[in-house]
Amino acid sequence: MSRPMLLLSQLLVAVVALALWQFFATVPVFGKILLPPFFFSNPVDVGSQIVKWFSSGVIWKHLIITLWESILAFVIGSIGGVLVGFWFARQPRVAAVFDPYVKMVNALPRVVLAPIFTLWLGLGIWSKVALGVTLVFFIVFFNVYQGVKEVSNTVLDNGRMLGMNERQLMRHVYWPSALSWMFSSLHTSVGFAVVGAVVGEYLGSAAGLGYLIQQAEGVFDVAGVFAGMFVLSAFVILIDMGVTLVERRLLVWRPAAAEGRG
Amino acid sequence: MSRPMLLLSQLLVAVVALALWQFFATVPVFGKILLPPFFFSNPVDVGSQIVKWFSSGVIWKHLIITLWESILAFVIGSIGGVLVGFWFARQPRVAAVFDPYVKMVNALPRVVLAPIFTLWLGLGIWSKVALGVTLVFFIVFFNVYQGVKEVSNTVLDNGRMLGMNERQLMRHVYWPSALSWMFSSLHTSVGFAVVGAVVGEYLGSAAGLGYLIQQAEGVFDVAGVFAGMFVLSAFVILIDMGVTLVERRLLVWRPAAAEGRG
Amino acid sequence: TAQSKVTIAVGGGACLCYLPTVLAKQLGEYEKAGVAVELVDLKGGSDALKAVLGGSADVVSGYFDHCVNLAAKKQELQSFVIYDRYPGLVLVVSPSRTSEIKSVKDLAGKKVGVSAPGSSTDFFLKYLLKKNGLDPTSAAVIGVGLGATAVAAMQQGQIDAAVMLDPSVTVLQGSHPDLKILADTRTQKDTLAVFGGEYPGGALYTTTAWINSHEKEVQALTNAIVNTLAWIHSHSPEEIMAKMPEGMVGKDKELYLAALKNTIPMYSETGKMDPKGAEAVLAVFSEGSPEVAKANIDVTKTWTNKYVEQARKTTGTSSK
Amino acid sequence: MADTAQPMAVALDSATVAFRVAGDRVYTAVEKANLSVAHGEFVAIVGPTGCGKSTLLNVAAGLLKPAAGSVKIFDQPLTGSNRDAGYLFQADALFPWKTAIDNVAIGLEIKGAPREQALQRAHGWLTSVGLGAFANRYPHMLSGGQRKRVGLAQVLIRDPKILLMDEPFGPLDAQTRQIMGNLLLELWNADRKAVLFVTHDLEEAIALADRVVIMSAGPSARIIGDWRVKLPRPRDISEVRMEKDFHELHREIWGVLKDEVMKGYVQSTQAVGAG
Amino acid sequence: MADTAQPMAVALDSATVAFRVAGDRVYTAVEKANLSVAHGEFVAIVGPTGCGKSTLLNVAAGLLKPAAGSVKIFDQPLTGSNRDAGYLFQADALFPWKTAIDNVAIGLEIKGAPREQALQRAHGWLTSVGLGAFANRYPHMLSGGQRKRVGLAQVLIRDPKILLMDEPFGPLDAQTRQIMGNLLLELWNADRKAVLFVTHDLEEAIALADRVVIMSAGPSARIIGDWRVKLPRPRDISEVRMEKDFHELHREIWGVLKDEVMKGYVQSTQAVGAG
Ligand SMILES: Nc1ncnc2c1ncn2[C@@H]1O[C@H](COP(=O)(O)OP(=O)(O)OP(=O)(O)O)[C@@H](O)[C@H]1O
Ligand SMILES: Nc1ncnc2c1ncn2[C@@H]1O[C@H](COP(=O)(O)OP(=O)(O)OP(=O)(O)O)[C@@H](O)[C@H]1O
Ligand SMILES: [Mg+2]
Ligand SMILES: [Mg+2]
Repeated sequence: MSRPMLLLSQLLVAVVALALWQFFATVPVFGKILLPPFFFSNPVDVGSQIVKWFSSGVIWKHLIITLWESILAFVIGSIGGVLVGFWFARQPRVAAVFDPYVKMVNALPRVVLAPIFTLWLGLGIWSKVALGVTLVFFIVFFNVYQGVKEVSNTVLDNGRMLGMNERQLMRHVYWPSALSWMFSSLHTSVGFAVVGAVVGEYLGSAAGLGYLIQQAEGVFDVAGVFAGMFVLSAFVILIDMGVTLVERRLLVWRPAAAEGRG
Repeated sequence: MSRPMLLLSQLLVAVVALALWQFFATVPVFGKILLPPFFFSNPVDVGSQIVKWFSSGVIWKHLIITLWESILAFVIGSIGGVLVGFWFARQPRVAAVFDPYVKMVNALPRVVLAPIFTLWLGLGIWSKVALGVTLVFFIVFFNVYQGVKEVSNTVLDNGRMLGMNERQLMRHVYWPSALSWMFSSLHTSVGFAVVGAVVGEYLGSAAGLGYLIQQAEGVFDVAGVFAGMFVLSAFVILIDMGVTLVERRLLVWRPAAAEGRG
Repeated sequence: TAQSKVTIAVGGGACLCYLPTVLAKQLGEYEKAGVAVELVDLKGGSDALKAVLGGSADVVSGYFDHCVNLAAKKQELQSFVIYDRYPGLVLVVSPSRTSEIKSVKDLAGKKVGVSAPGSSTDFFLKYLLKKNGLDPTSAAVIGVGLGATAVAAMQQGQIDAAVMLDPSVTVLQGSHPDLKILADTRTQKDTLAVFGGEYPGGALYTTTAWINSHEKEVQALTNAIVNTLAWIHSHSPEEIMAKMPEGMVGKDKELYLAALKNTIPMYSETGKMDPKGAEAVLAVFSEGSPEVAKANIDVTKTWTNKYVEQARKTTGTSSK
Repeated sequence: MADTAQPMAVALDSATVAFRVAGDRVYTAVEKANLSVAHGEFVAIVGPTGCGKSTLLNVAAGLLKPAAGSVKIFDQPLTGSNRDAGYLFQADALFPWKTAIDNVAIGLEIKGAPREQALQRAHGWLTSVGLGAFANRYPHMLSGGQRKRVGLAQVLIRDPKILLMDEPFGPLDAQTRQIMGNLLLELWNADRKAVLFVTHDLEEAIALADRVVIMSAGPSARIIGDWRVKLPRPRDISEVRMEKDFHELHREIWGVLKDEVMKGYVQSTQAVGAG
Repeated sequence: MADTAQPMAVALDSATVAFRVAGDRVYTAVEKANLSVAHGEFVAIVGPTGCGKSTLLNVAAGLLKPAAGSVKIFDQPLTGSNRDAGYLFQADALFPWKTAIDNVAIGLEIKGAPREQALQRAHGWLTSVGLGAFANRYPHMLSGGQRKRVGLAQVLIRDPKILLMDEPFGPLDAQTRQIMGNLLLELWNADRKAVLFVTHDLEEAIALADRVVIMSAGPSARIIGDWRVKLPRPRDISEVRMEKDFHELHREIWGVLKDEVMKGYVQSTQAVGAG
């Protein structure tokens, strides 16, 4: 599919979705409004809320804080996940011993931990970053851990026979081989970084999109809630495009997908 | 490492961690208690709370509800993730068009969606399951999607030349090839399924561990909160062991990790 | 003079019960009194309290009952200005159960929503049940939060009744004008009927240690709130709404105004604690929590009117 | 070259294959190749390494689309993968998650054969390629030559009308090579398939094939020779090498080939735009 | 067999290698193999497919621990991977994420050579194996034979004291094989390495090696023959085949080998406990 075609189709999907939303939120079907406006608002209201935010400029302050938190959570969580993932994969004993504990920690409801983060990190951005990190870290960690273990035995043996020490194996064999695993987890965790930041703000803050959403929710302003979530999602796409760019650059060596061949 | 050795080391880690916790929660270091009991309780209290729950039997009702929600969320979310992941990977056009939307949805803070789930699914277990599903689904989806795309071109070509149709390719080539990707995501998402269920209960429910935790939190009973989280985590290990069993069974064909060879 | 900076943790800024804290900021009362205040919104009163105990905020703007509750946990907290003289808790019957549930007694064996198990709403319910001769555990308690989840659960009849706060109550009343209300502590009548006196709701409180070491700031905050309360009672609801930040009012201005009108009587005129109210709080919590009942709490230590009295002297506020 | 009255099993008509290498540069691997294999004909392709033999097979298999020229299979233009062909790849292409016997049986199972029967016939085939005792091994537990033979059985069990084989006997010892070669000839004799057979062993090519096609060195490799092998059928591979005609033909082809390889070696070292 | 006064580069002393196959069953691939390669000696291993040649090389490389017996490298027991050896694997083992030239240069970079210099020398090596123009290709853009040659350059550039080569010239045409063979001999002449060379081409083995070792068919393969090749050095591979001694030796070894392969074929089909 050509690039303009693709953009057109994407636009079409958006338009159809919005139209359906508007329809079901305003026109009763079988005497019942399927998406009651009290819970779903409607695209027009949400859109005008977004326009108002941007035209008045109030959104920027909040948006920048949330983006900054998300990016920090994403970067710190990913780096942590990659490092620990590599470490575990290369130290099978450590991994075996700590394996159940990692899984236990991953199952802790982060919402409950919020007061502890506030205690340690205050009410500023860092407690939100921490919340995001606890989500991103595990997603990246599990994938990198598995990715490193998936290295082809022959290629690994070749590295060994070429005289690579552990550090060089890491750089020339494990790292490039685990890259596609890593990037897959990064695509997942971009979203989770944002979720972490917003939920953190939602639980306690003075600014940020989560704060806006919470305020809107408090006065049953559903349009405001949805507007906040939309703005958020749109920016996730931007961060994700950045990840994709890096991915393309680092994975030039891959054969094109099989699709392109038949 | 032999099995008893491993168990011993794991036990040791637990004992050391608990001892440190007990120490820092009771003995002041440089005139300050590092883990203030109001926020961290201490292992002895938490332990006795757990014992009380189990000996009185009150925990079972809550535990079973939460486990059931988690398992449902895990199963539904994983199946959904696998199916959509496969579908996207095999329909590159669909994938290209919907890609940004999937990423947008993944960035929605689930906590904010809770009222909608309540509206649609009521206050019973299904709204919690839904929350868990929205976490599990994306983790599994992104990995399966990538996993299917990672199939070796040669093996895929061989499948084609052997006359496999799309369905057979799926079953004999894509599926087994994407399995290790899938299992990696399952290990991550077991934890998230539980988190989803507990957070759902936390936002509105009549029973479950999340309810217990919230109740404890309401009366500032930190020991209760931690006890709830511990019980939770312990059960996650059990579910994860189940996943590992299935994984071992399905991936018998893999060469042993390179570790075993040097 | 250099302004000192104070962080106030609000236990859910959107609740109308906390309006004076926000309004004071909008009116510039804090600056006038000589403190720079940052308001931080937390999900609920107990989170706000934890933020203060953990040292990341200085003062809680939240329900006074936590001071009593935590006294049982050996945490010394003290309120220094009360801005809600009634708690504003409303026991509402689900629209679909109006015919079945006529009084609190009918709640036995029913599903009743509270904001969260263990919260103030939960204790309020238990107290009401007990007062009406029922076992406090005879109704099944379901946590539904305070916002849209609670409204959805009520509208769909998933719960039979709920303890709610404004603006949720007004929202329900908007779509169900004949909404059955069993107890409405936004009003003086019901509050007196239920508790036998004024019952403190929202207050500024913090640790005794902080109060003792920051007398100047405490006084300034008290002055600001007392002045704001005076301002509220000398202005119309429309004027108050016009001062509130747009985000907090939301798009549905009529709803907000209606809820505000329902709530205004609940704001204190003086900022003073009614000692009987404090006793009532202890009574309510002793009912629901054996731990509180056993703790031998000296409730007079959990509040002080010293600063309010000082404020009234210095600012010579006109309200009576 | 081959007479066109009969439908050709495979017919490449001035097929050009180009690969996109770094950036916009394009490497033309094969240029204007004309190659046709009649029904029941056994054609061997020999050429210097990297000239484009596998590329031609990929084109005939429908896995690679030529940049120019046409591909016809039994007079039908080829779209998608070639359903009439069985392809033994040069690289390892077994399913790593299937045991040897499952790898072989899959070809039948796909066609809907009952599993029991497929397994039974697969076992017969494994025995034919000398691996009856290795039926339950996963590919990573087999040696290079064993894997290749499993691949051979996998292709042959489907009994395709066209056989594309890329160095099928490469990693086998000389003796096993002959056994496998005779097996292939036997099959082919019984039920004349069209075979396109890539090998580096010119003797093997002559011993097996009806025609030997020689390719020039790349880039832009062309087909530079096409010899008909007039040795009598049925042949036994080890015996046919003793015949005089065999040696004459060998010397003739070898003369062309040797020069070509030397040229290729020099060329590929200097070729502009190859990298 | 080889004299033991001098330190042996590689010495396997009754090495037995067993693999765990399904469940508890064990497949003994090689049994009590005694094999030693003196410093500067060129030893070729020939044997039926699946007999255990790659397995022996893996043992000498330290990638596989024998179940019994000892492995000594320059009189030192081998632990971990063999740091003195360069190993050209039978399977494709290039780093797919590195271009051809990076794949070759890495051997020097690991030792700490500056990148510039490593690239320059790598380019020289690529040219020697006839791939100077393919320096910037990733492995998946190369043909089978081209990949093998990149692998060859990757091993040779490190100038290891021991060379382990598993069918290094398998996917190459006859002519390129000779060029590569001569290249190898040249290097080996200049700076006598110990070479352990697996091939299926007996002629190649005799033409290159000082000693030709024959293995029996598996399971429990043993070394059943060890011939010294007394042809004069330096040799040119194509010319040495003309000599009379060459043909005599070839016939002698072939006689042994042929029987062994036939035996192996029958055995492997019936072997109990192999699968
Ligand atoms: N994907 C690709 N991208 C770029 N060039 C390619 C690609 N695949 C093959 N080539 C080039 O095309 C030419 C022909 O490759 P092919 O694999 O057909 O050679 P071959 O004749 O099979 O060689 P060999 O005998 O070594 O297997 C080679 O020079 C190779 O480098
Ligand atoms: N991982 C393994 N598990 C079980 N058996 C194995 C394993 N690796 C090799 N074998 C068996 O050991 C025997 C020797 O294998 P090896 O790869 O050494 O053979 P080879 O002589 O190199 O054969 P070829 O010439 O085909 O490459 C074979 O029968 C093979 O099936
Ligand atoms: Mg090829
Ligand atoms: Mg081998």
